[in-house]
Amino acid sequence: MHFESLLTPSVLFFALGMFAQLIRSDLKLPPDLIKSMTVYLLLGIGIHGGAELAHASMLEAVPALLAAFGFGLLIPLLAYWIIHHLGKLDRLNAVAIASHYGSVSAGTFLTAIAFLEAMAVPYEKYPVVMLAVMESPAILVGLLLANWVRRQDNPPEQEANQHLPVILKESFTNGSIILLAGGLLIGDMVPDNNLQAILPFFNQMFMGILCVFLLAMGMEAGKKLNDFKKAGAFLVSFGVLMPVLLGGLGVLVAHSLLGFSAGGATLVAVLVASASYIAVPPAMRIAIPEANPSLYLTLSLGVTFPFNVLLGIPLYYQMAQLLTKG
Amino acid sequence: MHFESLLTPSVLFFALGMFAQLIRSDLKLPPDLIKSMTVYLLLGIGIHGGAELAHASMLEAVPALLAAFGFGLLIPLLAYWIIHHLGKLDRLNAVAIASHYGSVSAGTFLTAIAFLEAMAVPYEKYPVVMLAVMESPAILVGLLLANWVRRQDNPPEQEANQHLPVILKESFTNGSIILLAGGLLIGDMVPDNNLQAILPFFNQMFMGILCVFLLAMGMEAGKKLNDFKKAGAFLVSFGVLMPVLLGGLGVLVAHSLLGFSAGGATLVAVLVASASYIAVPPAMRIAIPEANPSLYLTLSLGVTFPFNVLLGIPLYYQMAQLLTKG
Amino acid sequence: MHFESLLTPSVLFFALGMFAQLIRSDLKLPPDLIKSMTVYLLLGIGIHGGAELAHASMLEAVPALLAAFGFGLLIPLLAYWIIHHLGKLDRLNAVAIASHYGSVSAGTFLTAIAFLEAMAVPYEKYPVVMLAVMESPAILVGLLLANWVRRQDNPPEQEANQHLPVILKESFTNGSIILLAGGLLIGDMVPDNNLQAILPFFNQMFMGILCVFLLAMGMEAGKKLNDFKKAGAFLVSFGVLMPVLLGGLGVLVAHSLLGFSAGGATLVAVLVASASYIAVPPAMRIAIPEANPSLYLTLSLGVTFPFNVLLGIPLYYQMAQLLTKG
Amino acid sequence: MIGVKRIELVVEAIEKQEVISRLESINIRSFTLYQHVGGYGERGIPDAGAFGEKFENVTFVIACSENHLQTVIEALRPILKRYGGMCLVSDAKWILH
Amino acid sequence: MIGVKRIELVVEAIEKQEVISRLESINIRSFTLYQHVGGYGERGIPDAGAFGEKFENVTFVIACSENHLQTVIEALRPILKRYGGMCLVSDAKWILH
Amino acid sequence: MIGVKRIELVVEAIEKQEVISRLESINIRSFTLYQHVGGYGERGIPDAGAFGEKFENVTFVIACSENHLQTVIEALRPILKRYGGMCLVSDAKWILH
Ligand SMILES: Nc1ncnc2c1ncn2[C@@H]1O[C@H](COP(=O)(O)O)[C@@H](O)[C@H]1O
Ligand SMILES: Nc1ncnc2c1ncn2[C@@H]1O[C@H](COP(=O)(O)O)[C@@H](O)[C@H]1O
Ligand SMILES: Nc1ncnc2c1ncn2[C@@H]1O[C@H](COP(=O)(O)O)[C@@H](O)[C@H]1O
Ligand code: NA
Ligand code: NA
Ligand code: NA
Repeated sequence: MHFESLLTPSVLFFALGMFAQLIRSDLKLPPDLIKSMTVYLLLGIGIHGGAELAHASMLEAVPALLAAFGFGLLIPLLAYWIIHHLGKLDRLNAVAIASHYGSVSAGTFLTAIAFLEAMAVPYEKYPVVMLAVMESPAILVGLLLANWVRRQDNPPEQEANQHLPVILKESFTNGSIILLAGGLLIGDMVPDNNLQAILPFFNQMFMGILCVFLLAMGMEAGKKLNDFKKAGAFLVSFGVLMPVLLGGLGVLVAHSLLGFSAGGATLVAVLVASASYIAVPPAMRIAIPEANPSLYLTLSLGVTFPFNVLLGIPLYYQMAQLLTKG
Repeated sequence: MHFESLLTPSVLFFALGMFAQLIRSDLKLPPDLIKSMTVYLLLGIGIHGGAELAHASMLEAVPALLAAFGFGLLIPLLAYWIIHHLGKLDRLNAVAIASHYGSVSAGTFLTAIAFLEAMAVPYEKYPVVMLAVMESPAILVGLLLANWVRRQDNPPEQEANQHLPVILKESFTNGSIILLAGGLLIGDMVPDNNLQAILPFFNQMFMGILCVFLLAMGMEAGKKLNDFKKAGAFLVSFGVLMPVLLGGLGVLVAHSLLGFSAGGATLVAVLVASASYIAVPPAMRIAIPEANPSLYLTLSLGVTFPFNVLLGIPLYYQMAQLLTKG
Repeated sequence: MHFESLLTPSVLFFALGMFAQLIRSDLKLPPDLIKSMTVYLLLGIGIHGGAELAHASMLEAVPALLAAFGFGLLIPLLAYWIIHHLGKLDRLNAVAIASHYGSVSAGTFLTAIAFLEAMAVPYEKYPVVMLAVMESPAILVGLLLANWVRRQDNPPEQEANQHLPVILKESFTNGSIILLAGGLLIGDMVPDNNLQAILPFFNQMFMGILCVFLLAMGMEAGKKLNDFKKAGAFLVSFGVLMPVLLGGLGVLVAHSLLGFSAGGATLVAVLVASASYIAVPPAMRIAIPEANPSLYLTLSLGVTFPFNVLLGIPLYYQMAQLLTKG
Repeated sequence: MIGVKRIELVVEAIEKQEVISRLESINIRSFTLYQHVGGYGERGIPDAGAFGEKFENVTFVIACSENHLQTVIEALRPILKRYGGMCLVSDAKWILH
Repeated sequence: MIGVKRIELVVEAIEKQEVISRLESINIRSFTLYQHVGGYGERGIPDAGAFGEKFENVTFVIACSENHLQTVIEALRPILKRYGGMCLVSDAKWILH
Repeated sequence: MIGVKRIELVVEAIEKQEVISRLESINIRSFTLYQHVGGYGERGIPDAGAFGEKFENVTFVIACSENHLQTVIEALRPILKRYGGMCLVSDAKWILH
């Protein structure tokens, strides 16, 4: 598996995008194309998952949902502790970064799906629901942590809280969740024969569009790579080692608590190990204006994202195989 | 049929879009994506219709075309009379609104196609041609009405007419007509085997892309819903009752004069009952700057459009069935 | 073949676009849609070509590559001589125009592919690689020519050279090359069964998306048609006769030196005869600010491009057939 | 550096072509144009949504000499009268090339 | 032509809604809005890439009378304090319709 | 409120990077940038269509102190010389945070 696994089109397109950026090609994909592909992919993965779940019992999903929620709440705390106490980064920047790791990267998740499909590895469908569930709780934790930090530092300040309800509401109704959850519901509710007419678009095109999306994401990651130095050695290592730690944790929980196969465990690992670069950055920008956006954007988009796409996914799959076979 | 008919993906996507807007999600579809989908859908419906018409005699289309033209000329007069005389709205606003109802909404028409396809109801192809024909005449009537109103109110003014030829020319060469008529012609002219290469794109993707389009249109309609109050009780009822009246008229004409089946009559009803929100608003903005755009946009996009998509289409189909069976 | 060949959807869509522009319809395709389609088409043609070449020996490609390189270097010199010495145009404008003809138009190339596919004519795959190779050398020649002209006219000027390395680097790493070469590599490297998942998107949609692209390009060409008069009789004739001359040359070389079939020779002719309107214009704008952009844009986009699409391609194919049969 | 007048005209997008024609008619052929401009004014034109680009504003910035100013304003005034909009004039220095 | 103050406010896009609310709260309902504005300032917010539209700037141009100026500035200052940005005020003449 | 100079520079998009480099070379790191700016000038660069974004204009707005003005202008002048464009300077007040 080792080397050929890198020869899936999706990974190659990602690499092509990074390469184009590194040689400073003038290649540009229209930002609206990237957003459109995101809409398509979230809807597609939702509909596909929903259609599969229609045949399953909703009860079976409960443990997966609880696990997702738990991850969303605990990862930020763990990450905060590591960044602030081990890394000696100031508290508000630590909170902002930590919050990103508690949420998820749909791009990484989709790459993992492409990886499993290319290797013909079967996987459970619940991780798609976990993807939707894990989007927001980490933002909530980030807000509470930031408030707690501020209260420790200063006398209680009124302005700080003022944005809280708005941000919270926004994070639980953000576009990605609507698309994913909407897709899941529609895939679940619509009778199979009514769904047929839309599957050529949402299923057959999926892998091709995912490739173009990953080309774009490779370019985005490549742009951020240049900011490496600003982040410093500790944070860059954090961006690589933290996903490995979290990925291992994910595999463990997926295998032992949820009873998932190697494929499903790989997907859970990717959810746990990936960091958000769509929903969390703007939320943190409003909630913690004191924090430096280039730190959290560089880490999530420039370090952890490419690490996961290029190395993390096969690694988590190896871990999952070891455990499920062992 | 009653409830399941709402379980077509297209209607659910529309509802998802309205829902996202109502809970004020930050979900946004790039405007250029929406325009691109419009281009695709108009071309696709044109090519499809043209290919079907290639097997038919052009003569058979004449009555349908005449009916379309007649509707375009008469509906604005009827609507003007109702709005101004029953609703007591001032004359220029009444003209502007009336003009919208004489034209058509391609989005509603496509939803009706999806509805019929999902229920496996056959339908005539002429309504596609009627869709192209009905786009503009109502704008012409609107311009003439506005001039007549102005002449009654004031001494003849020169400036008022100055824009007339420009607006007319624009309304008869507008983008939607080019795409629809162009698609019809190409579908008609190109030999079947040359057409094969492009059908995977224009046919198989159609329903999927229509769903994403309706998601977007649901959001657009949802945005306008908030302006309900500004429109007032009379206009809102007009926006719901007028389509029912017009839909009934459409079914009647399609059945008795054109001899259409229940499917075809439903499509005609939708043409008659729907109001334009693409071509007519900018034409009225130039022709009648005194009129208030939020009135006509709210009515056509915020009231009549969602009414037709969610309730009108199944209703017209019921009417058509009654009549064709009776 | 004569007339029916014009009845391929791609040519009709191009004509529809020109027609919409000539009657000044307000039809607009979002620029980001056009750029997105370009990305798709370049990737698609690359992947397709790469997958085919995977079965061929790389050695066989060498003569084709050398020919492409040679064309890129020699055409600008020939074109410069004709424009400056026969047409009496000033030297810097002559250089700028000449450079466009040495490079290629991917849009024309794709139309030729559609033409051959519609007529079921087989063709070699090497021209796709030639397409990638011919993008840049003409820019290099243009820069050197411009410098030589400037040195003849003035005492050596420092500023003139300052941009040279930047422009060169940009022209050899420009987006089109990355997409084409990247697609070729991925198509070549990825094992066939891994490629299956992305082919529905990159292959089946190809002809349909090409049609929408040509609709857009017809509009772009139509816009430039109005500038005809500014270009003058000599340049307009040049824009029509030069491609015929170059197309003949291309057919000759492809047949006698490369041993290509009629299909492959047609494609080579199109590469030689077409003029760039994406990569070269901005390069010339920076390199030769003294030259008038409306001259080279009108010629390449408004004259040569539509000539090739509507008449050139069937003509080159006729030439190729004569030669290969003779 | 020479003193010029900086005219900043915000009008609805549908009038773009008419502004350009009116400027040409008084021989003004240099201007800078911003498209997709949002805004809210007296008549509160709503955001017309995805198909609303014809309801957006455009901004023209025109630098002209003091003694041309009056001509330009008179050329533009009918548009402001008919469809509203904003036109600001301020002083600026033009940096010679 | 009457003299007005031209306020040019550049802030991050995420604050767009708050600026509008604050303007409404002091009864300013007319403004011109430029979106997708780039920029670089003290805090050097990076280009956040394809998903970064919430990190872009927006520019508000507000023409108001001299005696409203202070109210507008006081309404906007808290935003500038919290998230930075630029606010320039200059003199202009408003062309009456 | 302190007095500043407002520089408004309109140049072709292909020169964006060079303007930024030149500003950095004189330690100006704050500016506001408008992209996709249209315009028509002496040399009448045509609208280059769908692939013409490199032929569009960009606008830089730079607020700087009066005594920096000359340095900035001298840094920008070579660009104006070579490729044309417009550079306006006006007076403004900067609202302190
Ligand atoms: N006081 C103002 N300040 C800034 N922009 C304005 C002002 N008044 C009007 N505008 C602009 O002019 C457009 C038309 O205004 P109106 O004609 O008042 O509806 C608005 O959409 C704004 O972009
Ligand atoms: N001196 C300046 N000139 C022009 N624009 C500025 C200036 N300073 C700040 N800005 C704008 O204000 C935004 C926020 O600046 P800051 O709060 O300093 O990070 C920047 O992105 C620029 O668009
Ligand atoms: N008088 C003017 N007023 C406003 N903008 C101008 C003026 N002259 C030039 N420009 C802008 O500068 C760009 C380049 O002008 P030019 O170098 O004269 O071709 C034009 O595309 C306009 O955007
Ligand atoms: Na995570
Ligand atoms: Na109607
Ligand atoms: Na060529």
